[in-house]
Amino acid sequence: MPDFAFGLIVAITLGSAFMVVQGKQLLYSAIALLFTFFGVAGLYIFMWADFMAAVQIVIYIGGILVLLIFGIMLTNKITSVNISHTSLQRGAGVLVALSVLSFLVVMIGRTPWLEKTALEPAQTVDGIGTLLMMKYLLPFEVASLLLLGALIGAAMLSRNVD
Amino acid sequence: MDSLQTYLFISAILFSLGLYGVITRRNGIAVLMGIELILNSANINFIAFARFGGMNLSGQVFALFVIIMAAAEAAVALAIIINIFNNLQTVNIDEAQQLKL
Amino acid sequence: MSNLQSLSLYWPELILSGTILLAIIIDIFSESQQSKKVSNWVTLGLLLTLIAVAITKHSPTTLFMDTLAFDPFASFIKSIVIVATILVIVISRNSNEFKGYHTGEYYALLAVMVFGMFLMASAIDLIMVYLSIEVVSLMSFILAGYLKNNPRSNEASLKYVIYGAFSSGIMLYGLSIIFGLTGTTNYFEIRDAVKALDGSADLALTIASVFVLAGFGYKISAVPFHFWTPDVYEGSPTPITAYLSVAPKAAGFALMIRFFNQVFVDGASLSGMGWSSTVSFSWPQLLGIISVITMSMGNLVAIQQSSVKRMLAYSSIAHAGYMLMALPTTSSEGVFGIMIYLVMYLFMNLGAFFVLIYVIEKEGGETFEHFNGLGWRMPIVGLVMTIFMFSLTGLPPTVGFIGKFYLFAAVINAGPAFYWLAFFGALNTVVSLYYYMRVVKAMYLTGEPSDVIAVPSFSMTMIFLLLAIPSVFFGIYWVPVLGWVKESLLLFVQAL
Amino acid sequence: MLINYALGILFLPLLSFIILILVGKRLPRQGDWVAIGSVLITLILSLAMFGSMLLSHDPGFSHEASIEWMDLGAFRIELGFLIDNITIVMLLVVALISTMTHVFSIKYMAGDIRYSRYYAYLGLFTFSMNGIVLANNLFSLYIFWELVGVSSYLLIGHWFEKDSAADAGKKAFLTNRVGDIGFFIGVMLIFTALGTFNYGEIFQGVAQGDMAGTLLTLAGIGLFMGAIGKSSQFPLHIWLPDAMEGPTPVSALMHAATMVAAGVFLTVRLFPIFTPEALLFIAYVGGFTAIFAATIAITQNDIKKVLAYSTVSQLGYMILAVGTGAYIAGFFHLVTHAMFKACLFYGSGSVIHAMHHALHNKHDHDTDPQDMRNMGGFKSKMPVTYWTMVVAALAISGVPLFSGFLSKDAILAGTLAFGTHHPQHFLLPIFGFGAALITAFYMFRLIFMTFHNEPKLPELYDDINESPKEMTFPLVLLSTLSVFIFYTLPYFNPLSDHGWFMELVKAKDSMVPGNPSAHEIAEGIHHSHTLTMILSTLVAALGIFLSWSVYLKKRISADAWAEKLTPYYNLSLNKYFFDENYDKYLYQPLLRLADRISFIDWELYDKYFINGFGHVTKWLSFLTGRTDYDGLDQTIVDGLGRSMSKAGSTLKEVQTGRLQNYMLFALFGVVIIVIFQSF
Amino acid sequence: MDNILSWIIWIPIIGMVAIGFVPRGQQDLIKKIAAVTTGIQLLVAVMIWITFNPTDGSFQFMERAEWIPSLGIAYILGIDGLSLPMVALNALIAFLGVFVSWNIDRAVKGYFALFLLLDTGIMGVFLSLDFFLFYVFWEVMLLPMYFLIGMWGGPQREYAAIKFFLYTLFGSVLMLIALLALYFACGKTFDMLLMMERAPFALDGVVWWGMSAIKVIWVLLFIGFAIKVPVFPFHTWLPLAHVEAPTAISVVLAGILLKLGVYGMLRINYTMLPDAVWWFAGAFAVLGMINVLWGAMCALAQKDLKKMVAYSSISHMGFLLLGMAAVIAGGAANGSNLMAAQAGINGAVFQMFNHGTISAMLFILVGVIYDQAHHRDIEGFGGLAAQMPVYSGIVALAFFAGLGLPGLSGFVSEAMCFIGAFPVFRTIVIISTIGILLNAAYFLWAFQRMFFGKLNEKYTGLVDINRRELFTVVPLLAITIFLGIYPRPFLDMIKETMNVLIDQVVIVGGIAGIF
Repeated sequence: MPDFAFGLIVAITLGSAFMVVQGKQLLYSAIALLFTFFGVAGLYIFMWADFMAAVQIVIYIGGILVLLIFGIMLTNKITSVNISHTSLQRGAGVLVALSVLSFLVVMIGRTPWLEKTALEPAQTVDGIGTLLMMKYLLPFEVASLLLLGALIGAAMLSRNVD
Repeated sequence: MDSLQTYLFISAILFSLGLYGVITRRNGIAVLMGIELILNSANINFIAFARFGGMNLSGQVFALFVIIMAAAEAAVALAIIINIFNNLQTVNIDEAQQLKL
Repeated sequence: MSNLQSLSLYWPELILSGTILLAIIIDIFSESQQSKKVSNWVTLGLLLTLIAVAITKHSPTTLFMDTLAFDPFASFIKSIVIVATILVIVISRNSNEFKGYHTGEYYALLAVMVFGMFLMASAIDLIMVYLSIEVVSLMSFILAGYLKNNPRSNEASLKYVIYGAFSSGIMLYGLSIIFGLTGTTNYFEIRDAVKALDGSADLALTIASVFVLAGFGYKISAVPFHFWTPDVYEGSPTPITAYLSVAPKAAGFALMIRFFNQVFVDGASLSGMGWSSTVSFSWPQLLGIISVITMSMGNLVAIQQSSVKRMLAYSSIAHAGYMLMALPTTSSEGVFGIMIYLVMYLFMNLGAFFVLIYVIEKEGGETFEHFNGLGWRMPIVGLVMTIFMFSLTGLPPTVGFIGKFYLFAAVINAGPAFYWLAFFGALNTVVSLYYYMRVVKAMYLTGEPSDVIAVPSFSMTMIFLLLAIPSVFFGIYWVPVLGWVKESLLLFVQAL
Repeated sequence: MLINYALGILFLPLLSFIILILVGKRLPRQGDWVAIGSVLITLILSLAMFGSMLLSHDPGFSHEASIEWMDLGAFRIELGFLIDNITIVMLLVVALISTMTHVFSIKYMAGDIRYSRYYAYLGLFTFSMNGIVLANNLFSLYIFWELVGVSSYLLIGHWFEKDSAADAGKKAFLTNRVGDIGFFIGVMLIFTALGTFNYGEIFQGVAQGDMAGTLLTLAGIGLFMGAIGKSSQFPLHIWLPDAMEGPTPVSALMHAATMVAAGVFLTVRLFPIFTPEALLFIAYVGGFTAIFAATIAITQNDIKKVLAYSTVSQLGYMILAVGTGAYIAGFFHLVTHAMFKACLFYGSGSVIHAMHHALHNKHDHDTDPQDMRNMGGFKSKMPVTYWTMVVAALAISGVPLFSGFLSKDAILAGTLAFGTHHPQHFLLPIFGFGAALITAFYMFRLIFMTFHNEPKLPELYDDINESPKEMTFPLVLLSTLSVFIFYTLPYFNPLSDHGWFMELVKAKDSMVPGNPSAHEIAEGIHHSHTLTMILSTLVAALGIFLSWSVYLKKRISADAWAEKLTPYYNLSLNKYFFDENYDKYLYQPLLRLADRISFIDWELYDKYFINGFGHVTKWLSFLTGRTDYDGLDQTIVDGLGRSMSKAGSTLKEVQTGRLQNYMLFALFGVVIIVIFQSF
Repeated sequence: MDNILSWIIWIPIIGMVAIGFVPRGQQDLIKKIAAVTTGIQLLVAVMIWITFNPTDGSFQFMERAEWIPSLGIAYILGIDGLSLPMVALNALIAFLGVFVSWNIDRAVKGYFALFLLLDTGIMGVFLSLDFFLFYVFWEVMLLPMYFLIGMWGGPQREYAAIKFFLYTLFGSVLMLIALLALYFACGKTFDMLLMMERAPFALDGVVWWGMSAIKVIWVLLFIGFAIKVPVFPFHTWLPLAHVEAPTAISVVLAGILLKLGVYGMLRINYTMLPDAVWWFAGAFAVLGMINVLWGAMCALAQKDLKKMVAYSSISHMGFLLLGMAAVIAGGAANGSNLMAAQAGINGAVFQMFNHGTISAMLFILVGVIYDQAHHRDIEGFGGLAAQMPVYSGIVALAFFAGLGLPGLSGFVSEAMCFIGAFPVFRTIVIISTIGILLNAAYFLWAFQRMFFGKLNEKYTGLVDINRRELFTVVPLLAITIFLGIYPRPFLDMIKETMNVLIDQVVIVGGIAGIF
């Protein structure tokens, strides 16, 4: 059963991801992306990362994907039903992507990854929180600065001409 | 089934798909989607390494920062794309080619 | 050091953050469009930060639980960044490219970017590395597209953002591999873990480092990750182009120096003890080849540009190649050479761009034709531009020569295995002469002596002289620079 | 004392040169008196030296003095004088002929636009010639050797408005340089082996065997190359006839009496170091030149050309003498030849002067005043010239009682002795006697054509007048000096080749081990002396007789013979086409080669190779730029077909600034780097 | 009288600054300042010449000041018998050059400022004893040269200027690499005196990629210097640069700049890498031969007088290379023929000086006719000897000097070079002697075509050489004649230094081992 669920999630993730990059219509791509994000969140859960799964859903689906769809809408006339978009240099794309993939596959198989067994924690939030407050305090603060800057910048850019 | 390598393979495929998308898609927003795939694949890696490296939460924190950053980046990128749409009436990246030799 | 203790050494950044926040607030409440107030405040804040950087002295250590290094090297890079930023702010105020835009955010964003570069200069943790690069990148994207009514500026920022996100995505994947191999994000721990790896991890290490290099290389525009550079440089507002060609590059080099000298090397190298690689793949050779390709590509393509701005963009790629030449030597001489070069490059490259800004403003264009006869019409501008061009070529007695001299010295000192690098560097110098001289040729050889002589405004003249005089003076007597760099050549490294 | 004289002799003419070249035009009479004065003093000093030589009566007399010209520690060059009997005799000859020339030129060159410069150059020449004579080492000899060439160049080109004169000057200089290169190589060979330039030290070194065998032979031949050039020996004889473009007094001075004799003088000076092989080479060159030039002289119609080829032939004689070992005989002939040949040239100058005058009066600018076919019957109009020339012609023909007989006889005896001693070299005496026969023939052909018969151009005839005193005085003096008596004193035997000359100027032994000693050579000569006398007298008589019957009595028709022997006649008339062949096979190819090399240098090497680097750089630059922008997309990715069709569209379309290409390339870069690093 | 060498270097800079303050429109004042400056420099040079101690072969008037101590860079000046004649020559040519430039009327201020800067650069190269300083001066020369050719030159001036610049920069960057390699090999010092002591031993036996380090450095340095000489096949910048440059600059180019290459080889290659001299001498000789013949053949084919003179420079430089090759005659392997070594090396230095005066003279004379006729086509003249007697007389002398006529200085040095090289490179020298003939051929031919024959109708209006032009030529002519007649005053000045140099090559190079 978990195997089946895992397989399903993997299938959804990769299948939808394929749709994202291959889909003929932009909106379909966006919707496929939604499934990918969900799939990834599912994988996170399989990897005992409950908090991260939640973050994935909240930020990616709630934030980024919505942003993207807004973007699609803002840059196209609503009336045009199928906002099609074409691709270019596919051959080269396939070539490069496949060669990168093959390297990665070889690498994954061959490399002695650092593996340690651990028990599944009840939850990860307190661990993450501790880390953020202790070891990664500064990155945490920097992230806020980053968001501030991005906010100002994005606002500046999308503000009507002044 | 539930091994590190499995997740890594999934992430590798996702990464390659992302690369493919970034390279081949004409529409700027679609390209951004490809980039999101890449970031997600990296995140899967981090979390997988965290899980199989003895529940090392640093990986999850890393992924958290990536997600935050992705959000900020998406916001900026979309602002720029909308700007360019306002000026050029297109979001196809290959049509933005005034700057050249 | 613990987080709380770290604050005592972190007040330059605190001043900077204060500056940013105040700048935003001032901007919100300011009425005028040109926001002189904001720029004044940011300049002041940066000056304060500079002073703070200069007077914060402590033996090299790490801050914030090993996420940042505190050492003179970081302070050095920070100072360069601040100086460059202040100069760019001053020139931005004098540039008419921003007419019609609200520039309050511009200065605030610059300050944020400075903060990002501060982090880049001292990051020793992978998360910090990633975040700092992203901060700088995001701000650059916005600044490159600041002229939002200008399609060229839009296009530059679009290309920049996508290329940047793409590169950092690849880098991120590489970082994840490193994390997977070592289970940590800290440089020193990574180094120790990598040392313990056997040969079977080589492929992973290779892929990881190449992926990481994609991110770093993009920051310093090294081939083959440089492609964004010319387009972005051409489309961006010229002050930003000037800025991008200097400050993030310095920070990028700092990042690379730390990464390669701490992660892949046993750490003894920077104390002049000679080095031994902790990994078996030949990354010095890789960097060497990238360096040669970068400088050659930059120079070769620069030759055929008709726009001086684009030419300078390519030339900045070439200069990155020169600096990269000293990185594989993994010696303190190499780092020393890069540092000296960064200082020298600051003067000459900013100088060249500033003249360009002035010419765009006065002549209405940026091609070589717009420089025709400039030396006769505006003797001062012509003279300083000539100095900058000679300097960029690397001819004595200008700073460019001194910079190159130290780079070559570092390479030669590293032994015969690196001589080919010096040889290519030398050949490239000759090639570069051709296009730099084209500017000089346009300014003096084309065109006739004119009776009407234009003199730039006092402030512009001062800026020019501020850059031109050191460009010559330090070319003749560079002991002050040398002293400063020497003091700063102290990285926090943890030797094995 | 002698050294002071020598200094005076050397530098007075130089002083005159400097004065005249700087301020000559502003002096009264354009300063000719400066030149004449200086050369007169030189003559007096020479005479004084000569007198002291006669009085001291010491054949072995030799006096050397030198200064350190260069001293680098090990490498040193000294310049100095060597004064011995040969020097003194030669100095006297130079001074005498030079003085005569100066005097003769007063009227001959009167009215010339560059009168003072002419005298200046004469001074330069006299200086350099005296330098050659006085030199005690090869280096200083070489210096003056070249300076003589320059003064020759300047004087031949004196009337440079005429292209032929300018050409001739250049030709003389360059042809001489060819010889000089050989000379210089010889000098270097000797210096390398012996470490000195000084004659005495060289002789000593050779005697000690420090230099021997092939090297010495080569050095000897190299040095002799200089003589070939300067003395106009085959195959570098081509310049001398052309040099007749110069003023006739110059021809008399330089191209007959002194400068061209410098080569002979050199071989005489250096005789002790020539190996047998080198000497043989010298002998053949000289002998062949003697007969070869003589055959050309027969057919020439230009009075000066005849004399020029005759000079070449006589110089060949002298060289032949050196080659056969009778080098003192050669030197003797040099002295006697200087007198009568100068006399002949002055005579021809006198004739030309008269012709010129006459033509000028008739406003005839087309007729060649030097062509003998335009002359005839001048005997009565110009008696002094006629008689002096006859004396000189008799002398050169080797008729007894005249000086030429003495010297020629000595040479022929040497040749004959050599021939009998080495029967395989039988050609050498044949060359000698054959040349003697032809010489007599063409000299009298000249006399007869010019002075006898009916005038060819009667309308000019009335205007032909004897030349003024300034011109006839040298003629008289020199023809007087062509009489035997001046050389046989204190003996009065017209058949004796003894006399003060042979007493005082003694042959030195060769320093090359194995060469016959001077005594042995003298013995041989003595044996064949009588036979030679008879033979040479006969030969001379025969030549004169033939000439008499062809040109005066017209018993034999010259034209008919010329008709019969047309090919040979043409060969001779055209100087065996040497100039043409040199031009065709040497100069033109050289110039073409120069053009070709220049073309290669500039149009190929520089344009394509050096600039090629620039082009390659630009091309690379273009290519890099291309790949940077569209590269793979257009060429690899989308295939050739598309790029072909795209190439037709605008350039703008081709050079996209496509972002995604950039990313693709970056990825390719990553892939390549990974492959490169891992495998 | 302390720091006399510094004075002689920096005097022109003072003049340059003074010119900078001259108000616009006062062209005569500018020229006068330049003349006075170079005049003072000439006087200083004369003073040095007089007070120089010829019996001492080492450096004199040494000056030493710290510059960049951490790098081992110091401001060291010194003069010996090798640099003395070059300094004197430079002072003279610069002084005359000002007068040659008198009729410059375009951007006078810039011209003379750059001219004086060039002067300083050249002087600095000859006097610096610190390799870094040497290099800086070496490069500093390029900049004014670029402008002087590019702004005041002929129709193709831009091309000529950039070509010159690229060519020489190519050489100097190679030199820079060699310089750095030597720097590290010699224990991080740029002090040439120390480098001369240490380099021959420090690099002994060092192998880089299968090649001897000494050879590699030698070749790098050689290329750098050979371009300046110029040695075939690095010579093609020269005709172009000469033809396009204004007269005074051609004069400086031919008179001094070409000597820098030779000077560099003797000063650096010969002293620091003496054992490679043995290895390279043969190539020197062969290159010398090619230079002699190639230059002469090209000169023979030229129609442009200036280009012909330019190629003749190439030919003359070939003689010099032969002389330089001769130094190995002093070694035991070649019979310890010290005579030949001395003759060759002294001859080479003497030839440097003589070619400096003679070619300068030739270029000035070309300029004189060009100023009037506005072309330099040899065929386009004819019969000028009658029209311009003084001029043609001087040209004749100059040409004779060029073709190596005894009595003029060129002969002495050429003969010395030949005599020196002969014992070792017999065949090469013999072939090279053809150059003597070819030199005579093109000079005389050109002279004939220009000055002999009927006067070209076009040129009846030409006037003879004027006083100013005479003033520029006569000193050079006087030197040429004087040294041709009595070379000793010159050779005595240099011979001790040359002996030191020969010792360095023969003894030190001999110890360090022959390849």
